[in-house]
Formats: sequence, C-alpha cells, structure tokens
Amino acid sequence: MRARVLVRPKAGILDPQGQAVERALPALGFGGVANVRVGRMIELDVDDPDRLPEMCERLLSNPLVEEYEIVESVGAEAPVGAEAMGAEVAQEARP
Amino acid sequence: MRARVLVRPKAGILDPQGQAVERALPALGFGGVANVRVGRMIELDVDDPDRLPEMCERLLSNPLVEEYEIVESVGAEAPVGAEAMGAEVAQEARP
Amino acid sequence: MEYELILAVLGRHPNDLELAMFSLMWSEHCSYKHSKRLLRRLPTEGPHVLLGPGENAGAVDVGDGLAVAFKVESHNHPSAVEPFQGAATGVGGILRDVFAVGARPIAILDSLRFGEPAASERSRYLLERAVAGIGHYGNSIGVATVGGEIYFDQAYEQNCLINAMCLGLAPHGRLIRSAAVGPGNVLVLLGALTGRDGIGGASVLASAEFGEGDADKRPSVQIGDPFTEKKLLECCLELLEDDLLVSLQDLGAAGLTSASAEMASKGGLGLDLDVGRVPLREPGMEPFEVMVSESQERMLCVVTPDLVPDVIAVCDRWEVLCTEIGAVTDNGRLRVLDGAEVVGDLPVAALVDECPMYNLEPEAPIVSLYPSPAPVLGGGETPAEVLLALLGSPNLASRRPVFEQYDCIVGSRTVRRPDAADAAVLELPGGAALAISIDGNGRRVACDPRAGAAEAVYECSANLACVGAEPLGLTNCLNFGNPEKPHVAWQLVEAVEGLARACEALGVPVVGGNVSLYNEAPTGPILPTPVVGMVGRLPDASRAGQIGFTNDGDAIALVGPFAPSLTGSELAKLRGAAPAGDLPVMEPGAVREAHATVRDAVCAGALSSAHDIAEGGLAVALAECCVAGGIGARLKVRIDDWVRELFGEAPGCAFVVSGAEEVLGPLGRVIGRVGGDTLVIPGALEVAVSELRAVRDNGLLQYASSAVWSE
Amino acid sequence: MKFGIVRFPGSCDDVDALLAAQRVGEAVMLWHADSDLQGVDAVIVPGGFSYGDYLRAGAIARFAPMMEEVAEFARDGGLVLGICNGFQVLCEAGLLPGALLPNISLRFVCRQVRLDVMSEYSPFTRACPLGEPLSIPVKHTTGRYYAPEHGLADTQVLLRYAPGENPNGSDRDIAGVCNESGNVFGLMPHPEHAVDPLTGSSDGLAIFESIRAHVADRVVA
Ligand SMILES: Nc1ncnc2c1ncn2[C@@H]1O[C@H](COP(=O)(O)OP(=O)(O)O)[C@@H](O)[C@H]1O
Ligand SMILES: [Mg+2]
Repeated sequence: MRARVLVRPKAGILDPQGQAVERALPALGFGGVANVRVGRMIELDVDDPDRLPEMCERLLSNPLVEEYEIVESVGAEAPVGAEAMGAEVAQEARP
Repeated sequence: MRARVLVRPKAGILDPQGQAVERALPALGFGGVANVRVGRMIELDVDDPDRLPEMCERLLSNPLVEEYEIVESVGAEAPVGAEAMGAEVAQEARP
Repeated sequence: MEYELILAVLGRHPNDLELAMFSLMWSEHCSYKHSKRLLRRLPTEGPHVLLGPGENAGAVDVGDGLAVAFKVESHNHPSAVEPFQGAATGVGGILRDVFAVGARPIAILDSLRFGEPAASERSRYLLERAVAGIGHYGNSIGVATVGGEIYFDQAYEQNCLINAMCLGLAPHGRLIRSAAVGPGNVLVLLGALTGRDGIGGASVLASAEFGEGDADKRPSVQIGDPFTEKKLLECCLELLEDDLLVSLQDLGAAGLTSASAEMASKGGLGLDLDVGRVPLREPGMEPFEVMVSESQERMLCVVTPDLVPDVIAVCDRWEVLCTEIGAVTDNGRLRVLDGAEVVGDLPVAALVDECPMYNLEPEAPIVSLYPSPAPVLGGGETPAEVLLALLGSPNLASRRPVFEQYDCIVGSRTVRRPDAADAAVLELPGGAALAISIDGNGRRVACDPRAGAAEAVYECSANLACVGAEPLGLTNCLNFGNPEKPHVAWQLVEAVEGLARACEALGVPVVGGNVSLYNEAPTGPILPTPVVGMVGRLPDASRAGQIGFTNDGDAIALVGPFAPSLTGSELAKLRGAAPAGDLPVMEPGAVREAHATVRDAVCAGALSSAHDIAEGGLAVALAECCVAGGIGARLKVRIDDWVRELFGEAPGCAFVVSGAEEVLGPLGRVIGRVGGDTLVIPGALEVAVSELRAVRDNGLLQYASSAVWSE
Repeated sequence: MKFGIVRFPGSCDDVDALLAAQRVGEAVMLWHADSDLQGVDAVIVPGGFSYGDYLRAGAIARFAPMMEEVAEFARDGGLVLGICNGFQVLCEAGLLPGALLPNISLRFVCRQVRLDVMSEYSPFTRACPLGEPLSIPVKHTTGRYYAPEHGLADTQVLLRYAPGENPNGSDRDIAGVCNESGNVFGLMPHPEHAVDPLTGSSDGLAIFESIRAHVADRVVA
C-alpha cells in the first residue's frame, strides 16, 4: 500500500521557512496569503500500514517539535490520490 | 481558505533523502518498505486559491525537478482535513 | 560531415548506440576539437610536476613524499538551468577528478560570474542558489571551501560562469592513473545507481532517439548527493591505500562512454562492458541510456581478478555499491554488451583520437564587442566618494555574505581563512603549508586578451607572494564564447598566448585545466574569462602573511613596478566605459622580481602585512588593509593625478606592505604610516575606517535575497 | 585517558575531533556499525552530516549499533560529548533535552563566535578560564536550539553565545547543554576546530582539558 506521511512543525514552534515563504510571496505579487507553515512529506509503499505510527514516532518525525499525519491510499500510483483529493499536478517550467 | 501544497521530486529525479530513509527503515526493524520519496508540504491561508498554481510554479516548487499537488480544504483548522482524508494525527511525546 | 568521417573510420553505418557514443565523444566537451591544438602552447613541464595535463587532475610534489593534485572545472551550462544543483554537482564532479588520482580532497575554491546584481533579479537568484549549492555539496562532504572569486558584469547576464577548483593531498605512492592495464582484468563500477540523469543534455540524440512522449522520463537535471560521494571518496581512498586498484577514473560528462573510452585509450587496450550488469535506478533503460547517463557519484576502476573479493569487502563496509561490469581486453575495441548480445563495437582509437580537430580562424575585432555599462559615477565625485563607491560596488565589496556559507575550516588545516590574506593557506603535516589562489578578470581580458590573461597568472602569483608562497603549478579554465566566431577565436588564441608567456616568465607549469566554450547569448559572447588557479608552497605555516595593518607606527611601503592606468579598471566601469583600450605593459622580469621580494620578506617574518594592488587600485588596497586590521593609515606622499594614481589598476605587479621602516626601506618606497582610525591621503581624502568597513560590508549584502528553503 | 570518536558514514569532523583529543590524551575511532567501545574513558560524537543529514539532522545516525553502546555508557555515567551533528544525534537519541532546528537565516553559517561559559564545575568546562569568553567557530545549517518547556534546568546550560553573537536564533542564546546528571554534553560550536592559534584559536582545548581532568580525578578517586 502506498502511504503518505505529512510532518509539520508543532504549533508554537517557530517556522522560519514558513515565514520566508510568507515574506517572499507578496514580493512576487501574491497578496492575501497568511499563516504559512512548511513541513515535510514522505511517501512510501508499506506492506504493513499498522506500523506507520511507530515509524513516524521513531524516525519520520521528531515528536518534541513536530506532529505528523498519516494519509493512506490504496493501490495508488504516484501522484498518490491526486484526483481523489481534488489536486492538480503540474510540471511547468520556471520562467 | 486553508490550502496545502505537496511537493515531491519528479519521477526519475534522484531523491537522496528518500533513498536514505529507505535504507534506514529496515535497519530499525521496519521491513516491507519501498519506493520512499521525501518532499515538502506547505500549508497556507489564501484569499484567492486560483493563484495557487502560479505560486507553486514560481516559488513553492522548482518545476525543473519537482512536481506539486494542491489540496484545498475549506475553513479547516490545522491539521487540515485530517479526518476527511482518513488521517491520524499524533503528537505523542517520545518515551 | 562528421558522420561521413565516422563512416570512413568504421567502414559501416554505426547503430544508434554507436552513433550516440560518437556524438558524445566528438562533442566539444569531450574532444576539445576547437582548443586542443591551442593548449599545446601551454608549458607543462617543471621540476615539481608529477602528473601533467591528460590525467583527471594534475599533481605536483610538495616535499616530504607528498603530492598535491588539483584542477579547476566549469559547470556553467547546467548551473544556468538549475543553479543550486548545477553548482553542487560541479563541486561533486571536480572532487571526483581529484580523488580519481588518489588524492584526498582538502580544499575547494569557486570562481563565479553573474550579471549585474543591481539590475537583474535573475542574477541575484543565480548568485543565491549557486552559492547555496556549492556550500551544500562542499559542507556536507567535509571538504573546506577556502577561497574563490566573484565578478559581476552584464556580459554574464545570460551565461553565468560557475567554475570550481579542488585540491587534494596524497602520498606519492597513492597517485594512480586512469589508463586501463592488463587484459583479463576486471572492470568495476562503484557508487550510485544509474538513472536517466543528464541524458537530455546530449542534445544530438534528441532527434535520433527520443519520442515526444518520452521527454518526461529523461530528467536532464542531475541531483547531487554529497552523502553518497562522501562514502565513495572514503571507499576509493581506502581501496588505494590497500593497493587494490590498477586504475581509477571518475564518471563525468558522457558517463560510462567517456570514462571507458578514455581508460581504454590511455592504456592502448580494449574494454568489454556489459550494460546489463549496470545497477539501475529505473527500470527499462535502453543500452544507450546506460552508456550516456550522467548520473553523479560514480567511479570506474580496473581490478585484478584475484583482488575482486577484497574490493567488494571494502565497498560493503562503506555501503558503496560495487559491480563487475566488464573486462579489459587486448583488441583495442570498446565493446558494449547487453548480456550475451553485442550492442556496440567501436575501435577505441576512432572514438578518442580520430575526432576531427578544427583550426580556429582568429580575427581581431576593430571595435569592442561589448557595450558600455550604465554609468554609476558621473565624474564629479571627490576622491573619498570614489573610494566609497568602489568599496561598496559588487565587484569589490566584502564577500562575507558568500563565504560564511562555506565551511572553510574542516580538516583542521586552514591557517588563512577568506578575507584574512590574499591566498588561502593550508598547513601541511610537516609544518610547511600550501597556498592557493584563483583569479581571472574578464573585463581586462576583453580589453587585451593577451595581456589580461597574463595578468591573471601574475595576480595569482602575487597573491601567493603575499602569504610567502612560491608557485608550484597552475590549472586553468578557459571560459569563452563561440570559437567558430573569428573574434572569439582571436580572444581565445591571444589569451592562451598570454597565459603561456606569463607561465614561462614566472616558471610555473600548467598541470591541467578545462575549457568551456559557446558561452554566448543572442546579444553576444561572455567576456573572455580565463580563470587561473595557482598552488604554491611556503616553508613555515606559522609565518604565513596576512592582509591587515596591525601595528600602530609601522611604515607602509609600495613594492614592485607600479604603472596604473584606468583602462579596464573598476572605476572605468563605474564611469560607464566599455572594456576596451590598452592595458599597461608589464615587464615580466620586474614582476617576477617583485614577487620574489615580497615572498622572501614574508617568509623571513619581516612584514606585518602584505597585500597586492589589484581591482580598485592603490586606494582600495590601502582601505582593505585598514579594514582587515581595524586600524587607520596616513600616506605622506604627494598625489598629483589622483584618479590614476589612487584608482588606476595594474594588477599582479605591485604590493602594499607594512612593517618596521628599516626593513621596508630596501624593499620599496615608503609611502606612509599605520595608525589612527582614519585612512588619510593628504590632499585627496580622509575617511574613517569604520565607514570604509560599513560600506564594504554592505556592498554585496544588500543584494543577498533571503533564503526560502533550508537545504 | 582514552577518547573514542564515533565515526558514521557522513561524519566530517571525525578526524579533527581525533586530532584535538590526541592533544590531551589517547584517542581511537569507533566505527558506527561496531558495538565495542574499546574501553574508552570518554566518547565524542563528532560533527558532519551523518547519513547526509537527510530527513532530519541526526535522525538516522542515532540508531547505529555503536550509539546503543554509547547510550549505555552514558547511563553508567560515562562522559559523552556531542559536537554539532553529534549534538543533534544526542538530542534525537534522547540523551540530551531539546532539539536542533534550521537556523533562522535558513543558511549555513561558518563564523567564529564568542561563548560565555556558564559553569565552572561541569566535567566539560571545569578547565575553562573564569569569566573569559571562548572564541570558537560554528558551522551549521541546523543549529537553532529549541529548549523544551520542561526538562531543562538553567544549570544544564553550560555555554551561551555571548550577547549579540547568536548565529542561529537559539532559545536564550543557548550554545551547549548537558543532561540532568551532567555527564552528557552537546554543543553546536566546534571546540575541535579551536585547538591551535595557527588555525584560529586554542580556546576549545579547554573543553578537552576539562574532560581529561575529570577522568583523571575519577581514576584517582
Ligand atoms: N585549459 C587547459 N589547460 C591545460 N590542460 C587542460 C585544459 N583543458 C583541459 N585540459 C586537460 O585535458 C584533459 C581532459 O580534460 P577534461 O575533459 O576536462 O577532463 P575530465 O574528463 O577528467 O573532466 C585533462 O587532463 C585536463 O587537465
Ligand atoms: Mg575526470
């Protein structure tokens, strides 16, 4: 099964990447953006999804400063569950 | 609106982080894991979600080597759409 | 045209794989078809040379049974596409060249060129990301980045230059060549999995091989993995230490094709290589994809059959993938197999040696090829205003925002860090030290390629003299535009002549280098940019020279022939002058003598500081000594023509040194005294050292966009 | 006295730590995959990018077999010093409180900094000159110390960046902390790169001297 683990800095933990994005967006002409948080995404095939929480606590996140979320998705090929979640997938080139 | 952008290395692009995690997990006793890819997650409040793809292309991802996915979710508080996506949220302290 | 030649040497049509191999091996990048004849002009011999051009890196003897190997290489085109990964993999590539000869990399330097940061957001972005990429690779692999240089000019707007130099240390006995030896020996591939990296880069192939829909499968951007390279590096050095390898070669441009062809060619032998055995990162790769892949962090070696198990054991310990992929043969052919099937069979000589060589058709331009830059100074400024404008200008301002992103101390050898001296100084085991400098000023080369290129050699040697080091050898990277254009060809020919003459005059051999051509935009070529990296030795690390004035009351002297002019100077640029006109003529004997004078005085521990007068002229040199030492200075000589005397340039020949007056007297002309907290040039300017520092510190910092991701 | 330096794939300052330790005693390398501490009196987990620092700095290295030995050694009161990446590894392993997060600047920073020594009694700082700041370099991208709300007493803070010198945004200028029992110490600055005036400073030597003195006292006692 393909699964996706999302990890983000806990509330209250300073997130300079989120802040940098929040500063950079208006400079590029994108207003109306707030509360940006930057985290990590890990996608993996697992035989035994029951062990995912343990993997998250032991390796994939640091519970002291991060929280995680497990998104399971059956038999999906990458990009996992894109449509299912109403996502867009794009690969355009940067100017 | 709160949105979530997921960014991952494009198919075929080397993902050293994913490789390192994939090699580490079995050593920790987590077998049965494959195809690990490590990417980024950005969560943000946006007034105009229509501009998200453009933000992704110009700042949030590097379209040369990464692809992105936009997950929109209305009025959610963090953790965004956890239940909706069948996710678990955990914040346990490490033993 | 070249296809006809392939038909002739092969006596038949090549298949697609063979054609792909030919087109790579006969590319400018691999064959040097426009520059090879020219490079023969460079002097390559000297008493210290252990490995000259032709090996992955050159090497010179540094005494005590130690050799230092070094090379500079460009990664310009990949960096223009993706600056972070382009610069990172540039560092990864030059590191491999150095440990491919058996040396442990101990230092990295980088030479960068971008468009004007004030005018160009893209240039600021390229600067930010290229520097981050260099730091990412060098810092993570644990090799100190100890120096470099950065220039900004609009001529680089479309073609940034990213040159990286690496220097490594080896006991003589560990040096190894890449020539394949011993038919029957085993060909072993070490390191990363092979993916479709960089295949898009082989553009010749695009039409022949790639279907439309396949484009996505073939990522042309290579991702650097310093962790894998760190293991590969340690593993290779251990294999050599244990004497387990016959020959070693890195995989760079054109991947397995180039590495195997070069090894076979140098050994005068053949190779059988089975692409079916190459461990792949992606399923379904075609043989030609495997042969041309530019996946990073891989090495190829030749091992005698009995030692293969030992090699595997060392690789296992370092968690480095190790695969037997072929064998050395005596038939002079490079045969590519896919399991039992022969999918390509080419004579090595044809592939490597029979590439057509082209003669350049140089023609001197009548007017400057480069437009005038937008003026920053109008001409009515006071000397103090000019000095501050220069110190704060992108080309002269403090590089601290850049070099603080590099680990310059790992290895516990760094005796002079960036900004502390004109050359980086690295301690050697016996108490002596190495000094390294990298330099090249494209604006001056544009004015006069022959004199400008010679100046780059002089300036490197002057930098070494300032720390007390005697040059042992140099490497160079020739960054130019399209050599098929007569004016560019002329720049190239003249620059090589200038390099050669300067090397002969100073007695410094060229032990290696790299050529990067076709750096052109529709608006024209880049400034002709030969970059010189020079390595020297000083007998006593504890006496390494430094830049800053230190002692209140010390005398200041001007040493060496000094005939500054405004042509090609930074001030001329700020005033909006195109890079054109005659550079000052330097008498090589006098230059050499001045370098020896300063070097000997530094080695004797006789000076408090030494600094060469380069961009920005005498006033900027003095200001730099004041800022570095945190102390002022007062000149006591009359200045008649302040524009020329204070800000004119004649790099590589004259020095500002400080020390006791009786010591300085015999060395040169005493022009002033150290002390106070201002720089005073009577009748011209008086500026507080704190102001000099503030302006210099902010010059580049103001353009440093903030980072968004932490790598 | 014998130091052991744990070497992971990706360690960069391992040899530097070895050379520094050899200035005050004997020192050997300990391979990450082995489980024999070779009878060392103190362990150094050195700087670098163990496992490339992929995922999170120190996250993978803490699971190395040798680290299990180190954890046990620490539980038995052995002296363990984690420098930079070693500090990250010790935090990830739970041997030290807190976590190291990306620098506020999000950039790598290599710079000489001044450090205030907060305790003269710790086994790691007892030889430091009183009241004098140490000049020691930092070099890292992930050095912003996050101090947990509970579980870090003021007395555990052994080093702070001198006022105005904090290079990474660490909580309360914290540069180095020890565990509750005081026998495990981690710091972001690199004392092993400050052991010779020729290469910048010798102020870091005091950390190694402190360890040596402590071990010597313990042997006598
Ligand atoms: N400008 C130059 N001056 C001297 N030698 C050069 C120059 N350019 C290339 N060479 C030499 O030619 C050989 C081939 O260079 P290159 O293709 O860059 O090597 P590699 O494939 O190892 O990167 C090297 O030995 C190199 O030192
Ligand atoms: Mg090579």
